[in-house]
Amino acid sequence: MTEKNWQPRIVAFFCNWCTYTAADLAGVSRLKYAANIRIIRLMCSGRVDPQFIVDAFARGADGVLIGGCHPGDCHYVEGNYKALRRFQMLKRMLDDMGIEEQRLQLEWISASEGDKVRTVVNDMVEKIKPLGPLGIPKKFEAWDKEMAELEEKITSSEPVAAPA
Amino acid sequence: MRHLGIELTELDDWNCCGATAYMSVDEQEACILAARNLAIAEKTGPQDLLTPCSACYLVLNKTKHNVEDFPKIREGVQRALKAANLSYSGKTAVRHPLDVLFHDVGIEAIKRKVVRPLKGLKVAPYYGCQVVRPYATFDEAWNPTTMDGILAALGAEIVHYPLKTKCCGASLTGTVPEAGLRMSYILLKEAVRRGADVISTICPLCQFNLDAYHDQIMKRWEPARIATVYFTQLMGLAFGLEPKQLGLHRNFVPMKRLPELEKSEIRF
Amino acid sequence: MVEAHMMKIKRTIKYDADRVGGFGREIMSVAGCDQLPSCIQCGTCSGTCPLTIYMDFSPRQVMALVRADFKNEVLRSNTIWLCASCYSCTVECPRQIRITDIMYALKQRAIKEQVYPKHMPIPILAKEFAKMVLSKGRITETLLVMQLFLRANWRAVLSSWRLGLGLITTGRFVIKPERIERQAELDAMLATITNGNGKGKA
Amino acid sequence: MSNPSHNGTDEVRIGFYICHCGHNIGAVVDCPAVAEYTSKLPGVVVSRDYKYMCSDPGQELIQQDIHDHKLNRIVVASCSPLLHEHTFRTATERGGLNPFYFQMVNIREHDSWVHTDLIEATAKARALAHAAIRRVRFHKPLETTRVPIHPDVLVVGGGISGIHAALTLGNAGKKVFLVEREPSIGGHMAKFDKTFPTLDCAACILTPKMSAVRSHENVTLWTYSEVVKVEGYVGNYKVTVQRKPRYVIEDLCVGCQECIKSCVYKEPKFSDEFNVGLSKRKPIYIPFPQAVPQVVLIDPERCLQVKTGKCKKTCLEACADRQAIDFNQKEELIEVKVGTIIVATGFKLFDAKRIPQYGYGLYPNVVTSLELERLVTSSGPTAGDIILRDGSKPKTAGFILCVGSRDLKTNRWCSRTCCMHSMKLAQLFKEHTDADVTIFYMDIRAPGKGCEEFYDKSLREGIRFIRGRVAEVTDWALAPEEEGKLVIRVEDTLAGFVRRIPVDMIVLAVGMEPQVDAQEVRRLFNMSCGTEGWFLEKHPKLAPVSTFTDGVFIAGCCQGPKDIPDSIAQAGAAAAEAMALIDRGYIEQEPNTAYIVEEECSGCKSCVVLCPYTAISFDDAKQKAIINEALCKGCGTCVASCPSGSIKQHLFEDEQIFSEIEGVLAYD
Repeated sequence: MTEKNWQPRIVAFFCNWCTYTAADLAGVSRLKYAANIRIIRLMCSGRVDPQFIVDAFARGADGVLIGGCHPGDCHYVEGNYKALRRFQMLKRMLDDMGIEEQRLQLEWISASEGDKVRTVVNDMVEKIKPLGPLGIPKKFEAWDKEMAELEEKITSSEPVAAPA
Repeated sequence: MRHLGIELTELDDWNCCGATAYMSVDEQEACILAARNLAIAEKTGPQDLLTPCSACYLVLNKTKHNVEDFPKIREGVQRALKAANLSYSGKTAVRHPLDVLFHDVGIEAIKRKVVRPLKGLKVAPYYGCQVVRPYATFDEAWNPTTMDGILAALGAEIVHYPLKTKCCGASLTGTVPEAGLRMSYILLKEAVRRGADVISTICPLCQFNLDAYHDQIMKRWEPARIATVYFTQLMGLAFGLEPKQLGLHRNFVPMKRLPELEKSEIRF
Repeated sequence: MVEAHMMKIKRTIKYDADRVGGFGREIMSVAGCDQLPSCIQCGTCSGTCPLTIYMDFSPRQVMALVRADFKNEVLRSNTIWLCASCYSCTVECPRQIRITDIMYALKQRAIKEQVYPKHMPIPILAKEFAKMVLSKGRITETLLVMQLFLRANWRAVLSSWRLGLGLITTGRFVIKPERIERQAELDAMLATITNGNGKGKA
Repeated sequence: MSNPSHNGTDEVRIGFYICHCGHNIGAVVDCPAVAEYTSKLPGVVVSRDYKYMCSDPGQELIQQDIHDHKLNRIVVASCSPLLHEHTFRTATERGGLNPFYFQMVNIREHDSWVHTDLIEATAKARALAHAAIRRVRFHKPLETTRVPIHPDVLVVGGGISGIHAALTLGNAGKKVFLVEREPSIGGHMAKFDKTFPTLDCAACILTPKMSAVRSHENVTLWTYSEVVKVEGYVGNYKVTVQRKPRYVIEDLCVGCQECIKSCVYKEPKFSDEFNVGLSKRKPIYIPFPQAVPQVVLIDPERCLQVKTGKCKKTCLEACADRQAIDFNQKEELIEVKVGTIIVATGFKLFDAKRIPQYGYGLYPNVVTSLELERLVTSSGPTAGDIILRDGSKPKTAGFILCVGSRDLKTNRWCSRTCCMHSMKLAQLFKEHTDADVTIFYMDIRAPGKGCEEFYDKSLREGIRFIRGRVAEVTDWALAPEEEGKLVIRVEDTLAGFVRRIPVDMIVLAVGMEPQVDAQEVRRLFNMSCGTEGWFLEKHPKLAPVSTFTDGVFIAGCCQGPKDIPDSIAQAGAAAAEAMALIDRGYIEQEPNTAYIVEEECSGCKSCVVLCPYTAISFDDAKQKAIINEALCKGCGTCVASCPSGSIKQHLFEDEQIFSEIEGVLAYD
């Protein structure tokens, strides 16, 4: 892949009930959006382990998108709030690691918002394009040690979530 | 305006906004013309740009929207402004006096200033087209009521006037008089039929159009003699200002005399 | 037979060759005109328009003609010039088609291609207005009206003389031309775009 | 018996299948190229592309390959797993493997339908296939669990849909709780005079159903009540119903209405809801003569006794025998257990005041279609006389269609029934008054059975049709014949000119919209709404009365505008869906529960508070967390937050997801 026709690679974690269904709806409605996104289905955005995100970046993702139900609409009552909390924590950490904030995005998309899937994906691709490739795997050698430390850090800094 | 504690400054070296005619020739140039005014206003300081005319209000607002919505127009405008060492960020709000008087000054403050209530004066509130359509955010497009509120606060009686947002045809009276004048005629006739003493407008061009062409209308159809004034003129009257200060003597069709005014022997 | 030969008839059926392919798409690509494809020909625009009584095609028909690429019919119609920009149609349209903007796009196109109806003074007013703004930055209504009437319909000048006199005596019309101070600034601004049609001539 | 899935070895043998789905996938994704690519991936033994994988031959292909090639993992790249995962799991099982050795790749909804570039779409299909092939390696054999289903059903909404659903279930021997917010059941249909296109009397067909549902041994009817809380899940819902006080004891009232006669208000004074404000009622009233139940109620906002405590209480005297009136009645909360729920909460009519151009609320002779419906009904406020506000008979009338519908400024959808409803009213109008009736329409939509014929009948009966959306209704006259009339300004788009048409009465065919509280109801039952606010069905074609929440079904206009036959068809379908669950007796639960690897648990307790279903408890003796898998719903929140990584989730194991991440990023 040459620099000229470089396309950002985005890994998406979508919850089964709202956002994954919305992406299905976008398909049924034949909405067209950028092909840069690869969707991984989880039951709930609350299942998104920060390690998944770090791993995605480490394996060459230029962006990670998390999709969940709107606040108050979670199929599992409040999994999306937990996703939000982790997302904010992780964002700070990625910032420390020099990963631009545009590369990690959390969106609430309900089952009926097929069109939102389209706009969110297109916007994200447009935002990431000017940033260029993140290219972590290339720098992997240098990062290797750091990653190991990081994972340890993540594991140890996991907050004890208070009841919501 | 000073009467109500609003400070006005004339825009430095303003240029014509281009009105509806320029949009017919070239939209990009029209936007540049209007944007120059917006940019000058922005340079002058943090304030709203007040325009009493419907067409200016529309064109300036349209330019604001176009600059926001369409990248091509935005680029053209920015380039042009740069050539004159100006810039426009979109901060300046374009406002109409009706908006300012109703929302910033407020009905209560207006009521307090009334020294000569317009009791017994039946007013047809006429909003015309371009203030309420399509960009107005301060009132409803179909059934605006802000001026009704102000006029009622002055003590006037509001006539139900279903033509309040119809077009007066001003942009056609000069060119296709048959069409333009007929529109004005319908407005005047309906106001007379509904027993109004005066039509109150929010646009100087509407005012001019309904006022100045009366002779020609009479010649074509029938007399529909009713005065048309800009709404602030009525406010001035109620606030006790002299008709001459308000320019009422410049009207073609004189306004019905107010009993109050007759007593004080003010002539206009 | 002879009579039939004399009768002048107008062809009303349209052939595909009467259309100008791509015209509709060009108009729809003008800023603000992109909603036109969803027109359902309901006629709200015509019904709400205060000027339909004078129009050769109703606004709804203009929308249909544009969409069907009938360029010559649309640009020659008086409809686009009778539009007084009151925006009733735009506000009322159930499909949020900005009909007034489409009328503007059509007017611009007609002026550019010089195909407007010959005895309609409106396009001339628009051009004169634009020229005056370009050269002076402001409008002096008296001069504009004079120029307009002289060009389009000099008889009208005579019929309107009473009004003009009245305006001047009431102090509402000025004969001294107004202009802005920094004309050069405006010229420089407009020089930045090359597609201006007034600048070169003014 | 040997485990067939392992074929005696631990070697992973994957079969990969990519479906063309006719042109749906095949036109955008180069399926043979993807199959070629995957055939070289580690573990892949068979890699094929096929026209329709979900067809019988497609499924048999999988079974045959499992047998011939000793496959122990299956991956199918086709449509959304929400559509066909079950199909292929079953095929996998029929081939002799545990169904959970299957993984699905969505290359239709998420790829070929949303992308146009053949190269990009094919690359994406390769990446997604690669991810699944990596993932399936880590799949484990799992068993579904069975959860019993409570046989009782809750039906919410007592309009024609709710009534029909309740009766259908009741007749099948199921216990039903029917909850209605208003004091009587019957909904909108009870207000109609006749129904199109047959012109049969609405009351004659509805009233028997209303009393049948009331007296049905299996149906418990709660009117003037609302569902306020829903807990649990399919098969085991716990529902709380709030019963508002009527100030009349339902079981004691016989509906003699003596109390109404004796009320201190001698004349009816308050706007009557049932007659949409066209008549008056007293503070103590019965909603309408055929109301079910035949029980009076007291309007607490109007009754002097309830409001001020100062009244002669003449009603009490009138009911001295039965003592049915109780001013101290309080609201009551009832809790019931049900296994399934049918939501049939109906619609709301568009508020005509939102289009001021049509003058509703300004000109008294502009009425809505429902108001006219009450006027033509013989049991209505005018006993069937269509009259103007001044009491005279209208000689001309105009019907304006699509009021609030098909308009981006209000509601963009077609309300489906207004064309036919207006034609019916126009025919009745003509029959009652012999007036000159004109219908202003944009398009006549009459696709229902007998509806086009009804349109033809309207035309032949002399109803005029003008094609054009009315621009405005006004009272300003331009011509002598317009004086004193309402003038309709419209472009007659077929004749090609604008017309001004003076009429005496204008009827606005107001469209349907979602109920005001649709969003709250949606949350209550954990359903989804479309962008317009109608409740969203699980699949627009294949699951029209199911929702995304198992065990909750929808029927009637709460799902979208529809006429009476369609509403009843949906109600029947929803009842059948509920019965299908009940009669099977159990549901199979996706085995995606979380479990704890005890030796790795550090006993930090952070998971315990996270679980929304209190499925996690803490064993103090062992100092370990314990997950009750029967309570676990499989969200995975605890898995993501376990600091020691000792909680795992079936079907969504960490290594499965990591391999998926690796796969989607390995497509160059």
